[in-house]
Amino acid sequence: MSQKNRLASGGRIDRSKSLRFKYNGREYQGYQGDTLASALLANGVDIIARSFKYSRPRGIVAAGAEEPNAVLQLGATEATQVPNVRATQQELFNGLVSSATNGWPNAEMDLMSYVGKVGGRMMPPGFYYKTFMYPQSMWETYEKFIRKAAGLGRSPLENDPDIYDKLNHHCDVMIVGAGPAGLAAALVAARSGARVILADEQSEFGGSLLHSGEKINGRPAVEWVAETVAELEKHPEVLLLPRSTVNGYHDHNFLTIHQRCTDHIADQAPKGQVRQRMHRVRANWVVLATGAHERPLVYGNNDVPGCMVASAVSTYINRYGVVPGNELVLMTTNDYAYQTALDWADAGRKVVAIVDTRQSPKGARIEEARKRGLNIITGSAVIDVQGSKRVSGVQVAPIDAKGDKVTGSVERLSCDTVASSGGWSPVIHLSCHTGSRPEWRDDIIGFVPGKTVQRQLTAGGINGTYSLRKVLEEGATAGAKAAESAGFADAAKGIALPLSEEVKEGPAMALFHIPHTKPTARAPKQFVDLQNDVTAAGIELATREGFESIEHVKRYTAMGFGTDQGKLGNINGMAIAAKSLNQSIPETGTTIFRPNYTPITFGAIAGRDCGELFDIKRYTAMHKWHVEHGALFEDVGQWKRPWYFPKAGESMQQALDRECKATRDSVGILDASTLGKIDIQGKDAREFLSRVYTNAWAKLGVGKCRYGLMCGEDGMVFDDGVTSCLAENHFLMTTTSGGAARVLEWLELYHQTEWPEMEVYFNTVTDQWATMTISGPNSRKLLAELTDIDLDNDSFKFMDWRQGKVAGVPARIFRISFTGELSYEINVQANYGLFVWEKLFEHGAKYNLTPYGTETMHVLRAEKGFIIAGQDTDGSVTPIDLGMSWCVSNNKPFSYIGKRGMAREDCIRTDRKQLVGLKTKDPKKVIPEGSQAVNDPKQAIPMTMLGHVTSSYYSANLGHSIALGMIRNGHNRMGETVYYPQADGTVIEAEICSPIFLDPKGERQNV
Amino acid sequence: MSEMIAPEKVAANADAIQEVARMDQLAGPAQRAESPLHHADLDTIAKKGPKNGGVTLQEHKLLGHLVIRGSQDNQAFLAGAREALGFDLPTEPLSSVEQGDRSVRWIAPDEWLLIVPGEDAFQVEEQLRAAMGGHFAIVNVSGGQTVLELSGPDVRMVLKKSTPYDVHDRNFPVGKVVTSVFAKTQAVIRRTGEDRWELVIRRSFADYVWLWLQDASAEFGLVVKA
Amino acid sequence: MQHYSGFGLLKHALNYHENWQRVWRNPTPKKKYDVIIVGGGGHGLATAYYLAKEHGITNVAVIEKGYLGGGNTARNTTIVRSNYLWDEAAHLYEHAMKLWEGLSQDLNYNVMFSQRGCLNLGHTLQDMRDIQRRVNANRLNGIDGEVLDAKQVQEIVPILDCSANTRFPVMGASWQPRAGVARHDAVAWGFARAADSHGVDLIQQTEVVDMVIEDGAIVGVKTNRHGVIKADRVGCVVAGNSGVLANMAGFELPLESHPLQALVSEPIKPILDTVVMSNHVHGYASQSDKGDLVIGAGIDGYNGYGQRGSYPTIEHTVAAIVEMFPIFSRVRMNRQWGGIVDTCPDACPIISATPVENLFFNCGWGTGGFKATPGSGNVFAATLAKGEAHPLAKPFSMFRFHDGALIDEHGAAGVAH
Amino acid sequence: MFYIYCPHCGEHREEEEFHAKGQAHIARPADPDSCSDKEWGEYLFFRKNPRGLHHEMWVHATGCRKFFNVTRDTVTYEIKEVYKIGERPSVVAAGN
Repeated sequence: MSQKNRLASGGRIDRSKSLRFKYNGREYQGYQGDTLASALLANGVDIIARSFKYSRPRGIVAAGAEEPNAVLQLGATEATQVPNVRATQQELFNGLVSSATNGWPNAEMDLMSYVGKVGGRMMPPGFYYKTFMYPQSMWETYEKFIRKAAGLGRSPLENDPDIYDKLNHHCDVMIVGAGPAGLAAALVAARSGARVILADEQSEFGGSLLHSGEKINGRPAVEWVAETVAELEKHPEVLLLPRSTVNGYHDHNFLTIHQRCTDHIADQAPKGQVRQRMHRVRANWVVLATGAHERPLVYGNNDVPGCMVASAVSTYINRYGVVPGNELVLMTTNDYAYQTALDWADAGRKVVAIVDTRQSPKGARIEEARKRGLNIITGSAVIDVQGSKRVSGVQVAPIDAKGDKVTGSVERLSCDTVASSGGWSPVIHLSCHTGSRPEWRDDIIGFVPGKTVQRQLTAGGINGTYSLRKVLEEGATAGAKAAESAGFADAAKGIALPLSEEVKEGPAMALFHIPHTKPTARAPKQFVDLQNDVTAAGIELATREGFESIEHVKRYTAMGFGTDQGKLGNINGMAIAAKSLNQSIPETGTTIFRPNYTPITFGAIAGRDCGELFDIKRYTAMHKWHVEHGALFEDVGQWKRPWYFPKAGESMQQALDRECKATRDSVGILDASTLGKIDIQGKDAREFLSRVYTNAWAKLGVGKCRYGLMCGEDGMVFDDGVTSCLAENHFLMTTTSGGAARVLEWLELYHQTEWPEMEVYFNTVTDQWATMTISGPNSRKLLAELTDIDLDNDSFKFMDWRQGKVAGVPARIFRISFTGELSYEINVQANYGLFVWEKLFEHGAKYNLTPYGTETMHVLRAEKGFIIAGQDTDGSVTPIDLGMSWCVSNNKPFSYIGKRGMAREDCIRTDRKQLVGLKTKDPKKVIPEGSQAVNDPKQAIPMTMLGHVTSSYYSANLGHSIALGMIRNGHNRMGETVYYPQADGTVIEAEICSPIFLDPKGERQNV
Repeated sequence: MSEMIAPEKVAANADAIQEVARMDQLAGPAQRAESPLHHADLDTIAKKGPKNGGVTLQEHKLLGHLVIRGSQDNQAFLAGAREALGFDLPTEPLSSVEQGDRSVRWIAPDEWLLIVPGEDAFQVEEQLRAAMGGHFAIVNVSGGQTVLELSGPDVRMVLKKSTPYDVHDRNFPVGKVVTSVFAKTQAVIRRTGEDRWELVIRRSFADYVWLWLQDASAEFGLVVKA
Repeated sequence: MQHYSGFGLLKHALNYHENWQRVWRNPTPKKKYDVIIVGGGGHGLATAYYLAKEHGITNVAVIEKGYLGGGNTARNTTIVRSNYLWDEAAHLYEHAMKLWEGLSQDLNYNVMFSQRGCLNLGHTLQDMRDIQRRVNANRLNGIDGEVLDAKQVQEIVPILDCSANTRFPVMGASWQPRAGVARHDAVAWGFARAADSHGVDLIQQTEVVDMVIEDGAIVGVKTNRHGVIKADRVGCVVAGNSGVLANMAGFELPLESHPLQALVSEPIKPILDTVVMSNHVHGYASQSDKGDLVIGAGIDGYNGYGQRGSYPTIEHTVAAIVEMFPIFSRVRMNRQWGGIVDTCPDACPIISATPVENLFFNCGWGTGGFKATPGSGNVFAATLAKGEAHPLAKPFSMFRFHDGALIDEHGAAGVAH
Repeated sequence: MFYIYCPHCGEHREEEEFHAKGQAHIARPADPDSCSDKEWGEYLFFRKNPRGLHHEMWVHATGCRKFFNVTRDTVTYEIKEVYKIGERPSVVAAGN
């Protein structure tokens, strides 16, 4: 099919570069410089969608971000599918593949439209809420059908092959929109030397100047645009971002810009190139020069393909060399739109009539139209459109001066295109994002940005300023003010304002909804929000039903909730609601826009923070060894910790049994480097420890270690670990692996805010030390082969630490034990970690030195009844609940953190849940962790639960299962039986016992 | 250099209780030391990888890193630092001083990061301790972090991808040092030359930073220097 | 009240929908009411409805400073579930769940409660322990729940990335089949319409600017548009603004109001039939009947009444969604917004008497209020009617923050929802 | 996203470097043991939570690790003042 609507010349397209593309399986041609929409229009494609609710055929109505209908599916392959691409914003490229998103079998011949035609009347706003209720059980069946109609485009089913990126920026002046106001602002700001970012959603800078045909400094405006852009490109501190939408304006002048780097060639882009980039901008000052969107009028059957916004028609003609029809009827409430009729006539096609809703309009453009002999019908309106898949004619009727009713007889005019203009709505979206409420202005018939606390200026159309001369002036002034305020004095000096002629315009009429001879409810459908099929009748119905707040109206009718966010419809909808409620628009409310200005790809927001880089993997110095020795890993916070080291053919349980036995029988080794470590220096270090731990620290001698529990002010355990006295004023604290950062911040909080007079410094040394724990009866023998330290039990006792060398590397060795065995925790500077680890294995072979991971560590410590904070505690457990009153000192002079909390009424109840040991009646049966205890498993549901199993394992050393768990009043129920009902209906019986299953006297660690 | 002070010995000396534990953590050449990026084998990449690109990465490994803590109101501390180092600790926020093979970075009003050749760490620590008075702390973190140097015309772009901090000339002159967000972790970022920047990162995060830098500089070409 | 039905709809269609009744009146307030409910969100309206329906107290006003259901009711991600950990919370939310299950019929208003099930994913061993613990507790409390392994999760949600090479592979999930989503606005409107039909006065665009307290007891509220309106009892159900009203009454609450953000994608063809939540990766999503992916973001750390939060929170959430559902990378985010959530230190609500006699508060629902709407209203209505806490509400007294009997639901409430 | 002046680093930094730490100026009771449960509970949990001017604590977590105070409007999110721990605010809400 030839490009029947393409003009032979004119526009900014390159007719020498022909591009082939597909829409709904058919091949078409367009030119470089086209959008998908202009190319479709050039080819005479009328129907590009079926409407959401009524399945009515829809065509392209606008030329930019405000387009509600032309929302297409894009992509040549499954992986490069993009749902919901706005054809008016998609640049055409060779090989583009697109299709309509609704309609069966296709948008052209949609069978659902019969349902829409017949059932449409059954679907007023809120009809879902009024029906599908009975019987109750049927809703999910009804819903299946409702869901069939959901959605526009579809998600790809394959993973995204493209990459996305983020860039952070700081600038003095951020200018949003590169139309006349934005360019003028940028020019002035740039010349001051300020750091300027200028972003525009379109592929070219210039905004309305690209199609308006206006003049600046006596020459075509596009020449001024080219010169200005050329100069801006030369300024080193200016960043120009075309194809970049400022989608969000956040607090303290933070803006996000969505740049489409390869969307204009989409799946034809070379591999490895960034598809889209988010710019995160912190601006000192912001200039919003976002312009305005033309409002269509609301009239009967105004959704028939061929009904368009007036300025869009001009844009297609002047920018793309496309006349989207043959015979035009223009309906307008204002002078400016006459330009569309003039452009249409200039393109050599027939202007059937200009229907002006005003009784006696006067202005320069009107004069021009009259001069050209165009048929102007004043005091009238297009009240209805004829045609189904394309406009075939209109009904024109005289209306009263207020536009409330039809006052005379209806005349039919034949035409194929209806352009309408109800005036302009400033693009205030961004200014709303930071919480500023727009203000209504009667003189411009629109909302403008309201008060703001941001360092924000506005220029041009966003202020309701539409004369080019004034737009340029406002732009230059805003650019100068922004630069000056950002510290570039005299920015305004010597700037020659670009000049443009003033065009005389008469006043516009505040008209939104065209009356019909019938009441709205009985008139042909008059669409307000095309994407959501919201009609004037729907809005009136909503207000009649009592939805009087504009927010209610919007929610009840879904107006403005589409992907266009009501850019065309919202103001019309508000006006209709206001009229129906007999109040003014500002009384009815305002319209608050949220980010995004236009939709933003999830991938772009995620940037590189997905896949391998989704979250940090922290490794210890010995990680490589673990990998090479077949470890499986457990995620502990961000750490990758060896979980267990299975040998070929071993099950997990077999590996654990082997690791556990080897440790208890000979010697095992654990990489404990992930434990948090905090270096504490200062003369008040000891006192500080006394305040943050629940137990006593006053008498811990140099060379000694002690276990400590840390509570919040509420008395609940939140971390634990061993702290060693390195010297009188020097301690090394260890924390849980996941709790290190939190504990350090906790210590700093108290030091900086409560006790700043205390002389103490805290520094993290988690990463400084590689920590390897050898544990088991042979650990001394093994270590003795490698160290100069006297390991004799009398000189190096349990809970002592010593400094010396291990394998020739300076080391601190802590004789502490989390397994209950004779244990040494060797700390060396992490650079030597792997070296020492390997030396231990060189010497350890004869002792069957066995590496073990977190799982074996858990079993071994559970055999001893040692808790793991975060597993056996959950933020609701006091040290007393844990049976660890031995670790609570109430004789300390200072009321340490947690002491008062523990003494609250609920915390001293005797029937609290308490940590106990659990021994199953069937020794082989391991109670699943998380099982809930009951006294009587036969009781009715809901059962009275006593507490859950926190840790549970099979102990190869003991030959039976062991568990720790919370039991209400458990400390007083030793020897009693509790029951654990399982999901499969079985019940596991267990006896409450001491949590210390092995070596209750602690002899093994003292040998 | 490898003298060790066992706690016993100190405790036994009742007249001068050793207030803090001192320890030369360095072993001899027979004991293999591995920097945090050892596993990435940057040397091989340097040999076999690309020689041209917009970003050059070099790990300055196994240096001596000392965290120095003290109050700027404590003259004995400041004067001691001057005496031991031969220059003042920079008290201007976000500034750094580099003299010879020693460099010190302002981290916080009471915290500095001193980097010296690896073998000097203990000696410098001892000198500082000897010279400083009042309440202060020194912590050897040489094993816990490493220094990455990024250079080349596109480093600034890589930084802009990685940190929300403003790395523009006007805000980040040579010599300035900031601790900020770096990708999902953090780094002490110092500008050491026109197109040269230094990152100090923590050991356990080093592999992540290495992955990140490879990814972020891919479009400019990454050259690894041994 | 005009009865809604498919037949009625047809009848009205023949009359061009010109004869629909108002859903609620727009009354001038009386001088005095038996009960004033401050706050016309879902919870407040439900309270009014149950006061009238179950306790016969119809001389009730709901005073709303904006429009009905315009706060968090209109801003949440509409998830309904009852799989809470602790007995107290589980019983309360399950009470709500049972009411949800007949709500459309009870209100004669289709709230579109769709029990499409909810998965709470586990990615670490501790996650799985927590899931086991919670599901076991749920089952013994009579709440449906199952623990699934990764393979079963994959069967329910084929588009979820359950592969082993993700940063935090899916190890399993808890599954509550009765959980689901509901149409948030309809919940507020349905309760409002039903309450109005019982004679409750719904007073919109009216802000309470002070509390009238005499001898330690509340006797009325002062409003900006209608002066003082008296009442025997006052119940405040104002979510994020609870602290402001408490301050008017002269006390503080154990609450902080934080921004909580949410976002939706553009509408896409149905592809996600259940609710999928992950505490660890920190994202959750469902798909609405319109086709939008409805996604909740995390809570911002600072206090905020601005109904907006910080952008990095959105970035983290979206990254989590892309991590969980890599195929959504090319789908686009349409809108984002924020609510003001009143968070309690233990992530459980306050349904409570206060230091002021006859003044009651229902607040602190934090990120989890929507799912409780009917239950919350139901027990608060009983509390207001009797002047003492409903048995299910008893554990949720604000005074638990004095004696320490907290109900720590941070695990179950881990991500905002 | 906020842009917060760190009084220790002497310049504005992105919010990503900070953690919000709740209401400022909550002093730990000098003698916790003599507090009633009510007093202790109020110290622990009860907060002003104002709509409007709020004095709150932040920590420059990814930076100098120092805590400091911020006076911020919780509706507009405007930061009115930043001051160090131990200092008193000069911008306060009427009636405070």
